[in-house]
Amino acid sequence: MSLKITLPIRNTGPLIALLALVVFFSLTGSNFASIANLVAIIESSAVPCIAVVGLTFVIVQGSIDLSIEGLVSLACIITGLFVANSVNTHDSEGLALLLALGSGLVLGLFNGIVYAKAKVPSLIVTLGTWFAARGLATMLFPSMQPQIHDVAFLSIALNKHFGLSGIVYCAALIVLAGLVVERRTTIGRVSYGIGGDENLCRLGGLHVDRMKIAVFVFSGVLSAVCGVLLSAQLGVGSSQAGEGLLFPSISGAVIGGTLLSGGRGGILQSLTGVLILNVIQNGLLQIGVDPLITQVVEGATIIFAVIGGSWNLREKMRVAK
Amino acid sequence: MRLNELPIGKREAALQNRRDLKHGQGRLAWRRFAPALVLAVMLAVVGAISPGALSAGSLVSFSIDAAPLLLLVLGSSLPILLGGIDLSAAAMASISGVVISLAAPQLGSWSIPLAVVLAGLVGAAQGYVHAKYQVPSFAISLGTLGLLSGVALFVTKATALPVDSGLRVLDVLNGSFFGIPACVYLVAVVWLLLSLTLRYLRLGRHIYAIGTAERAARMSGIDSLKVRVIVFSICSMCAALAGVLYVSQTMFSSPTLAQTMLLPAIVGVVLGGTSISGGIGGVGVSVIGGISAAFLRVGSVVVGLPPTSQDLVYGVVILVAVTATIDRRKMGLVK
Amino acid sequence: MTDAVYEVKGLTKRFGPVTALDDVSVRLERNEIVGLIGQNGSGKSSLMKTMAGVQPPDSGSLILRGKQVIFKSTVDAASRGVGLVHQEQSLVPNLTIAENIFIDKSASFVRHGWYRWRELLEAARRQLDKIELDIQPDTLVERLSFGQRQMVELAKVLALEEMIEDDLVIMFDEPTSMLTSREIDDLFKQISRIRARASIVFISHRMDEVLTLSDRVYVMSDGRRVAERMRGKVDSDELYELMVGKQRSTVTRENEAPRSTKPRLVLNDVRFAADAGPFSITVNEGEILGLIGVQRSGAEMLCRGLFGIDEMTSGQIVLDSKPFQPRTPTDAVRRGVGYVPAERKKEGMLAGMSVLENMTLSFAFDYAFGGVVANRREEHWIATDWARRLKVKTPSLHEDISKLSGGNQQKAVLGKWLMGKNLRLLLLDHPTRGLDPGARADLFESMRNLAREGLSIVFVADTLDEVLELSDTVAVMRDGQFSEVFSDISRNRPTEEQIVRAMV
Amino acid sequence: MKFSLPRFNRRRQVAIKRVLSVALVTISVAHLPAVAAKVPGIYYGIATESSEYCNAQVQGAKAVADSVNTKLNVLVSEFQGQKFLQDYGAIFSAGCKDCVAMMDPVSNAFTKAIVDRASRADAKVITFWNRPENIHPWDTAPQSWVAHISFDGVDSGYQNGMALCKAIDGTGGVLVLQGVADNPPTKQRFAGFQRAMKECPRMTILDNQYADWGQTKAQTIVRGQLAKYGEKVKGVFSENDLMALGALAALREKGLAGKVPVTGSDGQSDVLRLIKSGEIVSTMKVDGAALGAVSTALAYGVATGDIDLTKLTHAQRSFYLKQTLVTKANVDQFLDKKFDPSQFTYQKLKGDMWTYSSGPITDSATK
Repeated sequence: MSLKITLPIRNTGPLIALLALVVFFSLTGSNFASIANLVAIIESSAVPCIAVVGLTFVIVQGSIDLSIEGLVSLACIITGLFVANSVNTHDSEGLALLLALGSGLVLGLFNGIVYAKAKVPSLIVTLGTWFAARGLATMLFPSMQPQIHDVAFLSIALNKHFGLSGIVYCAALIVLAGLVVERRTTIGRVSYGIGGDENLCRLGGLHVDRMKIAVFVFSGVLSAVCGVLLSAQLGVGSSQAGEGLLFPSISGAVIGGTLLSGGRGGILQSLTGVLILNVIQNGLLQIGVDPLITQVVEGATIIFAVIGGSWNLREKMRVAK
Repeated sequence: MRLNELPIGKREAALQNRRDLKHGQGRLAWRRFAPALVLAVMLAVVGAISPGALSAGSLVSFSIDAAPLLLLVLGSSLPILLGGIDLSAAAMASISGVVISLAAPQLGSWSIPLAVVLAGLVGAAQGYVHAKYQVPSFAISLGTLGLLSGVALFVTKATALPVDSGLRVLDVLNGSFFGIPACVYLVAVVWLLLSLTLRYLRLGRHIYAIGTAERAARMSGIDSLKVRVIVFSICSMCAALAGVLYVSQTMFSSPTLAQTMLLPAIVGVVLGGTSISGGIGGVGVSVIGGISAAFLRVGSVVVGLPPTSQDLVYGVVILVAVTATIDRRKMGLVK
Repeated sequence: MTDAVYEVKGLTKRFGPVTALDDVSVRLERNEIVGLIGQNGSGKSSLMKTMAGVQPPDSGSLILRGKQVIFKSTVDAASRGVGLVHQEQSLVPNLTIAENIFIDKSASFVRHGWYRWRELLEAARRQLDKIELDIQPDTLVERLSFGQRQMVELAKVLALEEMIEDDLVIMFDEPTSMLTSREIDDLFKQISRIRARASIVFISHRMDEVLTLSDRVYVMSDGRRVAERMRGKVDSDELYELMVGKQRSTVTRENEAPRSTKPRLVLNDVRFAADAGPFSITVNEGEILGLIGVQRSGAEMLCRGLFGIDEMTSGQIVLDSKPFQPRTPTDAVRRGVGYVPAERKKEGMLAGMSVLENMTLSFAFDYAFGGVVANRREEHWIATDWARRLKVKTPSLHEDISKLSGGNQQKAVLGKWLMGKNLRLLLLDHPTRGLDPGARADLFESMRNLAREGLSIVFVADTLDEVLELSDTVAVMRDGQFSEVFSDISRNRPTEEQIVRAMV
Repeated sequence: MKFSLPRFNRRRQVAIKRVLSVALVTISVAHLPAVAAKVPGIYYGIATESSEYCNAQVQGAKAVADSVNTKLNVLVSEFQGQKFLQDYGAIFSAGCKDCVAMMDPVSNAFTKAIVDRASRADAKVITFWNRPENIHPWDTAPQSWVAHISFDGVDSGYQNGMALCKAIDGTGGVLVLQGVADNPPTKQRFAGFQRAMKECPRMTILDNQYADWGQTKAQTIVRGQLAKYGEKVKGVFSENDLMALGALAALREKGLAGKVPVTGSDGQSDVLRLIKSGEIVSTMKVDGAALGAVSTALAYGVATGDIDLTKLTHAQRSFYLKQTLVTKANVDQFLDKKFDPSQFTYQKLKGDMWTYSSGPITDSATK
């Protein structure tokens, strides 16, 4: 029943677009459909998926969080510096996780408070935090890139269970948790309310500001998680790990049907979007187009994907910003 | 349609209008100057630390550097006024540069209008798809962004092409009149045209109306499809002009020439006090925001900030500036 | 006089310079229905909001069941059995009915932020059954019709029944202003049902409703309580005088000179997308065509179709003896057709923009230099003139339109169209919704004048009074068609019964 | 600054206070040393501070700067040519006669523009890596474009290619990871690799992608390619170390690390360690410190007049620095190599500036 409530039956466009892409690539790409490749796609999608879960809540509320890249990089370099590594003598996963996730939490909290209390557009707040976090990450970077030696930690990415790395399972777990939050908790449901009509929610006596802060914290922490996992995946602490994660996440959400105007879409839609993007990238690799036109095809596909995705939403007098 | 003789005279109405304006807007007055104030503070701080940065010479060179960014800012502020956004502007600037360098050998100076017109067409197409198929401008322009930068890479085989400086127009742009670089005049003209459009032409009114409440605007007979097409095409043409300036500076075109100007442009628009949600702001202020955005970055270098702290300062200053200056009353809900 | 359930003493509320409530005292006995009447801006709504905890009073005291109370929020008020059925609806569009019903209640099935959907939905189901509303409680509110939403509003308040043992206090803020007669009947049924265990305050513009329903009537006028009347001891004209301050404009109208017979708008078997039609009718220059019917009877569709919002599927329209095929509102406006929508806030006005900007939106460039460059002085002049003529009450034309009262907003929207130099046809969809009698009278007067000037008007009426008072021709609608057309009614006026029979 | 504006509320005061406090910090930063300096300033531009190679350059440059007790200002491009164009533009135009500037213009497109501005300000500038082949220091801005220094990308590509060839016993398909498409080093190193392929005919390119010098992107790409080619992948040729690490991470996931040879370029210390452990075959060690030191010393010398620009040959104004291919054989001598400022003093370098050179840049190379 709860499914029926929260899955908007109206907009299955993105899903169809995704399937279409998969079919297309399976037919054209020699071994796109091979298990190995699907695993590859899943592995590459895992981290963006985590990021987009947090982002979705923010977007559903009608705001935006640009600080992802910064937070990811920060968390990644922090992890690299505090687990056993090649540049210093630290060796404590606990401390590393604490500091990494802590950084995400603090900056997320900062985002939320400045946005909700000081009434600064989230776009600006998070833009600021983005650069600030990036600055911090560079400050933390030692003279050389820290190599992670902590085997136990690296095993998150390296040990395979049923062919999938721990990262994928983390992602799956987080997505499930996200879905539960989205559908069965006040934060999740009220986020939709806020996206729909904030004033009414206030009138209804809901703690709107708290909810706003909460989702930004959520997003911040999840970004940090991405950072930690990336450091495990790369085996190093990188202060640029986050680069190029923001736009895929946002576009994923948008393509999937989570409208930036808020109140629409949800985690599943966003995931669809992220998958669409990853499938395109991987698929183009598989059918082996000239690397120089990859971008062209990607761009074109995004356009058609969104058109196809919002096709059945079209109606006279509809407003799409 | 007249019911009977007018009960109020023109002059009387005008006078009343003046009174109303004084009475009504006075309270908001300082808000309009807030972005300028921010800029002033920056200038003051930088000037205090390294006076050389405000010497005529450096201002000239700064204005040359800022000019293309300003064009991007001016262009981008229109879609944002509509409540949308155009992420493809920077890429459009790059590819226009490429077009120029490719067409220059045959067309000479005519390659520049060609580039601008082409950009206009692409922009129009983008606006059309966006409005006609009701796709969020964010998504569609994201696609265009990829498309354009891809094409740019492909046609140039990913190399920086020299622009043989036979292009008289570029030479003119590089020159200067009365000690002020030519490109500054170009920006000024574009700025003037756009502000006048917003204030005195149908288009301008319609942009604000759509940005405020599109549904109601359409119900008042506004053709939002047309408006969007025009707006996005103008935005792209501004971007193309920015590309021209970039080329004129470097005498090279590279598929990634202006790539990194996407964010600064948007930051500029916002620093100028234009609200992301649309309907509030204008190019008049955007230009100031653009200058601030450009100056902030250069300034932090000139005053000798350690590079590690530059990103930090950049972020913090933007945050503080906007927090201090945005007009919350007019924005209603802050998203 | 002994056991007042809810009593307010010396209530005062200011918004900046404006005094919304000025030392108002009201009492509410057990199981009593108290009517509250007054013009827009007379303080009715602020009184209710204050009583329901939407806003705290500046001074004065609220005494609930003998104890003085201070409501922190509507939720707080609700938890003590004081509920308000809002005038502007309080439902969050993209949440489910169930959630909306319990959004402001600390209900057991949303504990520690965790939802228990099944229980929630069952509870909601019960509420909906109470008001015989047969919709799945997990439908999103945005999919509901206006009337249905109003009903959900009611359910939302009725849900208090289960939660509170004591008597409830339920307040209705103009619940009927946008309902069809049938929906109103349902509503009244509910009200009389719940009065068994609730005391009720009831606001309405419609004197008759108030008089039939309430045991006692308070009259408000600019922030003060100017009169109290017991049932039976009331003379509606006197009340009317108290609240409006002038005599009621009589519905009977003097015979007017026969108008030009030049056809302005001719419809020929016209059908519109949302299966409305076929419509065949002719509207002459300066003729007022009044459409009336129950909700969904197609009157709105006809207007929206003529304005190019709903697609025209067959037939042909002739406007000023030229074929007319509106695909978008833009086409319609270009041909001099204007439309005043029912949902003023969403479609009529641009909230956040000034009155001037709103009024000059469509036709400013009729006055522009060469039709291209705006002539700001001229348009301001014309706008000022119309604002005056339509009696738009605003501190200045540069005031944000959303700060005006409903009536003045409506006038401004009307003014937007009247700015047009060659406006031929004006479509008004429920123009009097949420207007107080004064504003309503002004609006009608201007409409009549405009018609006299040769403008043709098609309007969707809320009540019989309206059509009979205003129209030259009355078209009664039923299931998307004209069920009957009474023409030239200023001479041979149909009886209410005739019209109603054609409606249902 | 007008502090008495109408309705000037607290928040804004706070805001301005913050701005000022930032200002004060910067003042203190800006006025640190600058004692008895012979040149107005030394401005060294690097791509990013989160790169070992870049930091090494700064070390080298700093060593020289300290030896002539002049403050070294570091600029960062974040891989944005525009940024350098503006930043240096601002510095030059703020009055910069005879000040010293070294930078990698990020892309050919910006080289000439930056040089022009330098010459307008009569500053002394040295460029790295990116130079359009049709312009040279001596013909474009003889007085202020002191030199263009680079590392031989073709050679790097060639030697790594051969190393890879050896590692796969001369036969098999390899994956190629290129940098940012329009960077000269990208093309040069690839050209070098192709030359290696000529000499190693049975080594073929399975797939060739641009990973934009990035670790994460390289990992994603290689992951996909492994899925596509599986066993067929015999080796990975990566144009820099970061991408090599990314590729390695992808290989690890498949448990192929060490089995499928990977080559890099730059000589990051962590890559060196991996070479020792055998997971990476080879990398081209470029001596960032030397680059920083030599360029700074050369420009400084010219600025102070110790070196007469007009007497310098073309080979001395456009040359490669020495680089060495690191393989398991010689890795140890690099591993425990500590940076020693004393060998990078201006006085030391002034004499034998070009011993670090490995010869002039031939125009065909920068194609």
